[in-house]
Parts: sequence; structure tokens; C-alpha cells
Amino acid sequence: MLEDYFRQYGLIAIFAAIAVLVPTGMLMMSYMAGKVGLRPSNPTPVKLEAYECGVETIGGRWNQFNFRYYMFAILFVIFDVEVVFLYPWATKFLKLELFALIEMAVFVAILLVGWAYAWRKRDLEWRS
Amino acid sequence: MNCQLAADNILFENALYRVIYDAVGSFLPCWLAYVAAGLAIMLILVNAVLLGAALVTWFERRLLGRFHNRIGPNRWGPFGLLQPIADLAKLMTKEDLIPAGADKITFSLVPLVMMAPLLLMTAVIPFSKNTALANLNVGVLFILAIGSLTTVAIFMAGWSSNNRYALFGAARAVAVLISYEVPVVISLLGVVMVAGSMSLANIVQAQAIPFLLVQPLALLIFLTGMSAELNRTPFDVAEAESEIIAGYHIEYSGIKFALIFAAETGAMLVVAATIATLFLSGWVGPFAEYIGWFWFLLKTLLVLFVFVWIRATYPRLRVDQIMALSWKFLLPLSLINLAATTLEVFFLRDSAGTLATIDLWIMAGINIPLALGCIFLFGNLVPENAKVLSVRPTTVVVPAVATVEVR
Amino acid sequence: MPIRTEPMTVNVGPQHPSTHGVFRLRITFDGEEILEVEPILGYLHRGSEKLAEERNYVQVVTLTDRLDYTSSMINNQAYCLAVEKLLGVEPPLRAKFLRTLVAELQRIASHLVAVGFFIQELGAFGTPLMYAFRSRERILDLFEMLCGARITVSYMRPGGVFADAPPDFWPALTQFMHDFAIEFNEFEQLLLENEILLVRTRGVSPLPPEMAINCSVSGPVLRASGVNWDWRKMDPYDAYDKVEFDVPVGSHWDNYDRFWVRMQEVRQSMRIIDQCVAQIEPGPVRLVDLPLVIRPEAGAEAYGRVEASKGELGFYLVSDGGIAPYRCKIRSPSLINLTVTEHLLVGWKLADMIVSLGSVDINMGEVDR
Amino acid sequence: MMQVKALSGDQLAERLEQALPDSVVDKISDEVWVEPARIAEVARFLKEDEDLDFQFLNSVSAVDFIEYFALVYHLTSLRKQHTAIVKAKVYGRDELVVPSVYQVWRGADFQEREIWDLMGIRFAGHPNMKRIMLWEGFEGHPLRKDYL
Amino acid sequence: MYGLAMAKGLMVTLKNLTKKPTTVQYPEERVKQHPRFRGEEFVWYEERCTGCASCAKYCPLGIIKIVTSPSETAPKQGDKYRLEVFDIEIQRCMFCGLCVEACPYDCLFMGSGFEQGKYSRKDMVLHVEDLRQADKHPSTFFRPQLEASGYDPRGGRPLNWREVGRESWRWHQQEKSGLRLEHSPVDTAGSQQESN
Repeated sequence: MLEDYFRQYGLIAIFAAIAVLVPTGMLMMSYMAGKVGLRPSNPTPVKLEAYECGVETIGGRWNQFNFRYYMFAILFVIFDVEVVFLYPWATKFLKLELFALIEMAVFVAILLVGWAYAWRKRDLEWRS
Repeated sequence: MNCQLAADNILFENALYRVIYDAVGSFLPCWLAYVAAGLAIMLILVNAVLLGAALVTWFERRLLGRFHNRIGPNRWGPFGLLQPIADLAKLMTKEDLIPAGADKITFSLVPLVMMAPLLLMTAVIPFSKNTALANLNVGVLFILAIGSLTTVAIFMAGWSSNNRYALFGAARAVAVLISYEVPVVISLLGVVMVAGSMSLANIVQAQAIPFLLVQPLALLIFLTGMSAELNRTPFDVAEAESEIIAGYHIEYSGIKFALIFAAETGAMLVVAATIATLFLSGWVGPFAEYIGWFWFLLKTLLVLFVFVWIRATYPRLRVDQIMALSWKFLLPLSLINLAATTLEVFFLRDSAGTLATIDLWIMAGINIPLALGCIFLFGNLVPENAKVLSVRPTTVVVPAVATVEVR
Repeated sequence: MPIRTEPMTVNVGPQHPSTHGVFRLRITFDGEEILEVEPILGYLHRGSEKLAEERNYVQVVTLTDRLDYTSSMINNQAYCLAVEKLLGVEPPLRAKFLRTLVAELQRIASHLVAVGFFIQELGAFGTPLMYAFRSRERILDLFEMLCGARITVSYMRPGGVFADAPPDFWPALTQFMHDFAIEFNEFEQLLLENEILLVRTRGVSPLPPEMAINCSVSGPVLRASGVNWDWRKMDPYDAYDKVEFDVPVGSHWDNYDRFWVRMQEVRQSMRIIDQCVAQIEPGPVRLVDLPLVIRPEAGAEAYGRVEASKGELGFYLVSDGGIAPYRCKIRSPSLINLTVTEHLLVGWKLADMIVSLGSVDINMGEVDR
Repeated sequence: MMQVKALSGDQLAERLEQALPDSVVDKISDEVWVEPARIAEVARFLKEDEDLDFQFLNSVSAVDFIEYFALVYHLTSLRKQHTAIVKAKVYGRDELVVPSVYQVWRGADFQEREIWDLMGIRFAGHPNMKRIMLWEGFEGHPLRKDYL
Repeated sequence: MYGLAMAKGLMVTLKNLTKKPTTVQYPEERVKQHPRFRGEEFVWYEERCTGCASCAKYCPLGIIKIVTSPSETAPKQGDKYRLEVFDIEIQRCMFCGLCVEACPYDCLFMGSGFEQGKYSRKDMVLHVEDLRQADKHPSTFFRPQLEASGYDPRGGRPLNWREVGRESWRWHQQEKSGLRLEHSPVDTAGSQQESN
């Protein structure tokens, strides 16, 4: 069992390396093509400007952006953690007893309260 | 050296794999033979995804053309099949610009971070009977986890470009991802529960009838959520071309753009393959022993067609509406699905903890009306402004003296 | 605890896919919400009014083609009406009907462009636009049949139109009207009640009637704001007093109503065309005694207006007795409808901004002139 | 069929003389010439008077007659369904300033800016009196007859 | 019900998927061009041109340049001038057709081509020699006599100056005013019109 585990993930690890290598290789190829002269490279200041509909950018480079989704981010973290717990449970649920069902119902219910509270507080909406 | 392939290996019956394994195994250590044979499969996967992405761009453009009542790309090769190659050749020879003021390293890393998880996702998808690189027992979770890495790349692209439009796109992409990940993940719980396994190969085998029928609500949520995570219409706010021009990849050109674009279409392909596996019973079909890959491709194409079809039809939602749709419509729906499936499984399973085919049919019989009912119910909860008003007053309004405050 | 953020100023346009040409908005955003808007125009300024002073009365017709290039016929009509007012002449009846007919065809074409791009800006990937253009293409074909050009038609002349329609125009028109009825039904099915479209546009950027009138807004935008005002009804020109049609008026004043009013106006235009075809009779199409080079009397002036597809299009002509207008002021609906941009956009989101701008349906050829 | 009728110059002049003495300079068939310095006052009266009710400003035009500029206001009342033409003569070539009607009809916004840009008549009280069609720093006003 | 209109939209797109494309593959296939099409390559019949320069005067852009000298080759035709220069700066031409409308002798016709892209602006000027030698496929724009003959500029053969016909001034006036008289067929002899 354990051997199988390493065998499988070993392959995945090698594949991960390949998955990184392939796009890197393509980027390198393009870089080499640029060196050889297949690809033009003639950067001018105007060309390198950030695109903003053809006019110069106003203001600083990175400013403090009003992102407005903090509450969603918090909810996302909560629910994703929940799901991590739910998956093993769901996998084995076919063989679990009634107690497991109730337990999980309680677990989900607690989270739902938080979600309902957020809805009630109108945190699921766009607010100024 | 006499290597014996373990009988529980998913590739045990795969002819190509066996040939390489035996050939290499005859003069090299067994583990090396294992790796070498695995490498062959990996190369096939990488090529399949890259070529597949190219073909998907062609398929999408061509199909969109026909939806639009025009022809679509048809100049290069038969039916324009070589169009993606021409595009690639063009993009390869384009100047590769990095805007001044951009974070150069992050900017250049983006194509990599976008492409790698996509390739990695294919490792667990069974393309045919006994053909997958690895049969992970956490397959579903693996796909979901690796799949959401793309968003990191999108955010990197948006942030490092030093462009306002890109920043808008990145912020929107992250907002959409954190909203849609939750219902998507919960919706797949039902599938896992019915199949009793997270391994994709086992899920395929568990589908005595396609889960399309058993878990219609889950399919709907998964399709919607994946459309959102792939930035496809009607959720393509991250690269809404009419608003923020191209969103996060506005500053990319040349090969980097090609890679990002290939990764986007490739992601669509992989997601379509995932849906085909999870809900359309993957490679199962008549003569699946021999032409399982054909059924798999056919079902993938079908899902791709649905993606393109939706793209050709609908306008785009606004970002806050997308969020609301997720948290107020899809999340409750996914929880209802979870609850219903749990109860059904709990009452229908036999003492050995298995579900017979007839049980699946019963579940389908319950879940399909449930799905329709839920959509109807939640549909009536949508705000008044989305209702159709067919009869409208045409009164003459000639207002009194204007009292508009003039600034 | 509020997190300190700073507003950022972004240029939308001139090189932006959704600003209807080279139009620039300097927008200050707070996140995605709009705090300030400043429209910047003039990228397509060609000095049409000055050019008109250097051309004789007939030659100016070619300039009017290029104002709102999606409704050249109506521009022609407005200008020719102004010159006729200046001279105190009336075109023959057949010419009047022909003008009404082509103006309504052009209105359909222009509204199709407006609606198509409106949906495009909502994010539909081209399909509604392509369907709209498919029908528009047929109309342009009819124009080509009529006058040899598709966009810059120069079909009308002071005192009529330059030539009668060729005999094969009439069957082609009948065929088009038949096909278009089907195509337009399809188009309505695709869009008119689409929920996504409704949630995106219903209640967004309402323009109250008082505001609309105060800002001199005209055309479909004014009618969508609930004001029943159509110059074709109020001051019938050409053959509009001989045809029947309704004026669709919006009730919610929002983006959806502006879209809806245009869709309904296409239906009304179809009615008008059918009536024109039924009523038109043989006869002259141009005043014979009007010379090629027109010289109105000195000091004469006239303000000729039509209900163009974008709103009230007026030509204010002053003559000094010469062969060219002494002054030719163009009251362009697009420019004046832009007055409400600030009202429509501020407080809404980036995505709505593009759509609201699309719902006003500006055309830069006309804004900048 | 409804018809919009044009108010005659006499009618208009009479009303204006009653409410704002000495504002009318001249009247011809269907137009009335008013004192340019009082144009904003006249505009407010025309808009707010119950019987006249000119709430809709069709267009503002300027014509260069070399010895003077004529400002032409085309007005419509949507409720009463009549139209009127109000004109004002502005003498001189340089530093022309006329009160703006922006506060009365916001529809004059871009048109007044355009007149400043192309004809060189400034409107006092307009909040944003900048060039509109041409760029800032452009010399001259191209629609004037002496601009070549 | 919610979603019904969305389903309807999907059906519409699906229906259109099966339709024949409305676009054509341009260089191989062409859409029908109507005989009145105002195209490039003006068709000019020198035999009839008197060098009156009405076209040049009437061109809104002033792109026609005409220089004439008294002719010695056609004394029988009365006061006729020979054209030394007849330059049409076609790159600025907007194909309004006013020059054709102004021509009192029916010697200038709109062309029917539209594929005249060149690499240099100099090449875009039509000279008198080009006009003389060009294939003559006149458009029927503002030439009712040609339209009545059913001539199709794209499909038909080149026409010479006699074949394009010319109607009497009086007839033309009436035609312009829309009173369609009986159309005389295109006159191949071309003698009777010329006597006008």
C-alpha cells in the first residue's frame, strides 16, 4: 500500500517537473529565437508604456486598490476548511453509521449559521 | 532482471506501457523501467494537452463562426485545421515586450505558473480503461486543488503588469475564484459520496448510469462554477474585452501570450474532460474495452460544445452579480444537493455499504425533480428587476418645470 | 474599520473597444465604482461646419454622410429639408415617400447597430451583433441598389432625391421586409427577455425626464426617459403625416428601456416602410427647375430638423446669397446627448458604465463633426 | 396630427417686455432679438414662465457676421408644443463675454463650449469653459470668418 | 419561469448553427454588385468630352485637374478641346458621384472596380492616359439610359462610347425628375444622340 503510494506520487512528482519544464522550454525557445534574430526586439519607451487606451497613465504605479471582497475571502476560508473535513467523510459515508450523519449535519449547520449571519448583515452584497 | 508489474497498477493492462516496461525492465532496474514507461505516458499527456489546446482554439473559433452565421478560420489546412499552428508561428516571431515598470520576474513567470498545473491535472484523468498516469485515491481533490492554482497566475499577471486594466482583471478573477470554489467543491461531495471513492477511475466504474442523471444539480453547479473559474461567458469578467479590454493579460505579447492563451483553452479542455469523467461516465460506452478513448473524446467534445454554445449566447454578468449568484444561489443549491444525496445514500444503501443500479435510478428519479424544483424556487427569489415585463405603459410624461439641481 | 484606499484615475479611450470610436473618458474610480467622469472629445473633429462654408449647397450633402455614418440617409434628409426650408420649396410627393422609406430603413440599420453593440458591451460574444449586422447588411445592399453606395450614400438632394429607385429595388425590398420580420423575431427571442440582460440593465443608470429635458437629450434616450416626444409626430416632415406609427415610451428610464425603445422603434419603422410601399405612386422624384448650383436669397436662414436615429438632428443654415451656405451649424444629437454622461455614470460600476454609454448610442462622427 | 407651432416675434417680445423691460432689441417675423448681456435672465424667464414654458433648448448657434456675432437659441416647449427663436447680437472681435445659460438649460453645456472653441465667444458662469473640439493651446477660433 | 428566456436564447443560437453562413469567401466568391455601384476607375469617353471641366468644378474635394488645348483632330464636332491633363487624385476621392452628375455630355461614368490598392500615393492618381486605356465598364450610376439597357458592369463586356448611349438633354431632364418615359434601347450606332 505504502509502496503504491510512493510509486504513484513519484510519477506525479516527475510529471510536475516535466510540466514546469515544458513551458520553460518554450519560453527558452522563444528567447533563443530572439537571440538568433527570428524575432524582432526593438523596445522604445513609447512601446514599453503600460497600455491605457493610448494615453499616458495618470497617477502612481501601484495604488491602494479598493478591493471590497474581504468578507468573501473570510467566508471562502471557512468553507474551504469545512470541505477538507467533508471529503474523507463523504468517501467513506457509504459505510458509516447514523451518528456520523448527525455529526456532520451539526458541523455544517454551525457553518451555515455564520453564512446566514453574513447574508443577514448584507455582507454578501456590494456596498460602498 | 525480471520485473513484474504490480497487478493493482492502473496501467497494468495498458499495452504501450507494458511494452516499454518490459523492454526497459529487461536490462535496467525495475524502478527505472517504471519511470521510463511512465515518461512515455507523460509525453503523450503533454502533447495531448498542447495539441488539444491548439485544436480547441480551432474548434471554438470555428464553432463560434458557425453560431455567428459566418465561416470561421478556414484558410490553413483542411477546414482551417492548421490555423493554430499559423497563430503560434506568428506569435513566436512577435516582439516579446515587458512593459516598463512591470515586475519583470513575476511577469515572466506567469505563463509557467499557468501552464504547469494544467498539465499536472491531466495526470489523474482516466482516458480509457486502465489508462491514467496515476490512480490517486484523492483524485477529485487533486484536480480541484491543482486547478485553482491558475488563479494565482492570473493574479500574478494582473499585479505585475503595472496596468490598471490588468489590476481590475486580477482583482475580479480572485473575487470570482474565492466565490466559486466553495459551491464547486461542495457539489462534488455528492459525486464522491455516491461513488464511495475519490479516485477518478473508481468513480467512472461506479457510474452504472451516468451521474448526469444521478446528480443533475451537482453537474449544474460544477458547470457554472467551472465556467466562472475558467473566465468563460457569462462569467468572463476577468478578461471582459468590452470593459477592461483583455483584463489580466493585456500587456502580454509574443510567446508569453501564446502560452497564456494555450493554457486558457487547455484548461477548458481539461475541465471538459473532468466533467466527462465525473458526470458522463468517462470512457464507458459500447465496446469500451477497445474504443474507450473514443467515447471519452466524444463526451469531452460534447462538454466543449456546451461551453462554446453558452459563450455564443449569453451576455456577461457584472462582478457583484456573479458573487451574489455564487453565494446566494449556487451555495444553497449545493448544500441542498449535499443534504439530499446524504439522505438518499443513507436510506438506499444496503448493509454491505454499496448502491445497486436500481438505487441509482431511484436517486435520479428524486434528484431530477428536486433540481428543477430548486431552480424554480430560487428563480422566484431573484430580484424584481430581473423579471420580464411584457406589458408596459406608454403614457405621455411631459414633466413640470424642471427642478433639477444644477451643480 | 475602513481600510484606507485611494481613488485612481483611469483613461477609458480613445483606444478602447467600447467607446464607439475615438472617445475618451477620464474616470476616477474607487475600486470599481465611478466617482468622477470627464468626457474628452475632439479626436475625430474634421471641421464639417467650416468645410460646409466652402462648398455649394449640393456638395454639402456629401459632408452630411460622414456625420453619423450609421445613419447617412437621415443626415441627408435633415440637410435637404433645411435647404428646402431655406428656399421655400417642397419636393415632389414621390420623393417624399422615397425619403421617408429610406430614412426608416436607415433607422432600422442604425438601431440594429446600436442594439448590437449595446449587447456586445454587455459581453455577449458577438452573436447578437452578428445577427444585427446580418440584417443591416441587407439594408446596405438595398442602398447600394438605390444609389450605388452603402454607407456614404449621398442619395438625397435639395428638392428630392437624385434618382428614382431601379425597378428591381421594389421586389428586393419586399423580400427583405419578409425576411427581416423573421430575423427580427429571432433577434428578440434571443435577447429581449434574457434574464442576464435584464439583471444587467434593469434599474441601472436611470435618467429622470426632468433631467433629460434639462440636458436637451433627444431621440430614443429621451423617449426611454418617459417623454413622449418624436419630431416625426410633432412636426411631421416629408411623408410622415401620411403614415401611422406609435411612439414607444419607456417607463423605468433605465438602460433596459433605452434598449427596449430602440427595439420597438425598429418595429414601428417596419410599419412605416410597409405603409410607404403601399402608398407610393409614380411621379417625379426631383424638382426639375432647381438648378445644380443653388443660390438662396441673401439673409435667408432656416433651421431644418428631423428625428434622426440618435435624436434631433438639426441644420441651421444661413445664406448670404452665395452658392455656399454662409453658416451651417449642425445640431448633432450625439454630442448633446453626451451632456448626461456624468449623471448616468457617476456612482455606477465600471461594467455598467460601458453599458450606459452604449445605451446612449453616441457616434463619434457626429459628436466631433 | 399634432403640430408644433412657432411663436411669433411679436408675441415673444411682448411677453419679454412685460417681464423684463428693455431686454428686447428687435423683433422679426418669428424671432426676437434680445440684449446679449441679459440673455441668462431672458432664458430663465422663458423657461419658467407658465405660458411660454421653454424647457427644451434645441440648439445654441453662433454666426459670424463680421461686424457682429449672432447667438441663436432655438427653443421648444414640450408641453405647450411651440417653438421660438431668440437671438442676440454680440459686437466686437476680441474678449467677447456673454452670460451662460448653463444654469438654465444644462443642454447648453457642450454647445457653449463649442462656441467658445470655434467662435471665440466666452460664456460667463459656465463652470467648465474649456476648448472642446480642439486641444488646449490651439490658437485662434476656426469658425470665424477671418480664420483662414 | 426563471431561465426560460435563457433557454430560448440557446435554441436561437442552435438554430443558427445549422444555417448556411451568410458571409462569403471574398477573393473566390463575391457578393452581387449592383449596377449603380459607385466604384473606382472612372470611365471616361474622350470622344464626347468637350473639356468643359464641369466635373472639376463640381467635385467637392477639388481632386480633378483639367488642362485643355483647342483641338485640331475633331473640328467637325464644333468647339472641342483636347485634354492635355485629366488627373483624378483617386486616393482622396470619396465616390460621391457628383462629377458624373455634373457632366452635361454623358462622357464621365463611375467605374465599377474597387480593388485598386496601391503602395504609393503617386500611383493613385489617374492620368488622362490611364483613363484612355482603361477597360471601360461603366456603372449605371446616374445614367438611366444605361440602366434601362440592363447592362451589368461586373459581368458585361466593356462598352465603347457609342454603346453607352446618350439621351437628349430634354429626355435627361425628365428622367432626372423621375417621369419614366419609354426607354430607348442602348443605341449602338450612337449617331442620333450625338447630333444633339
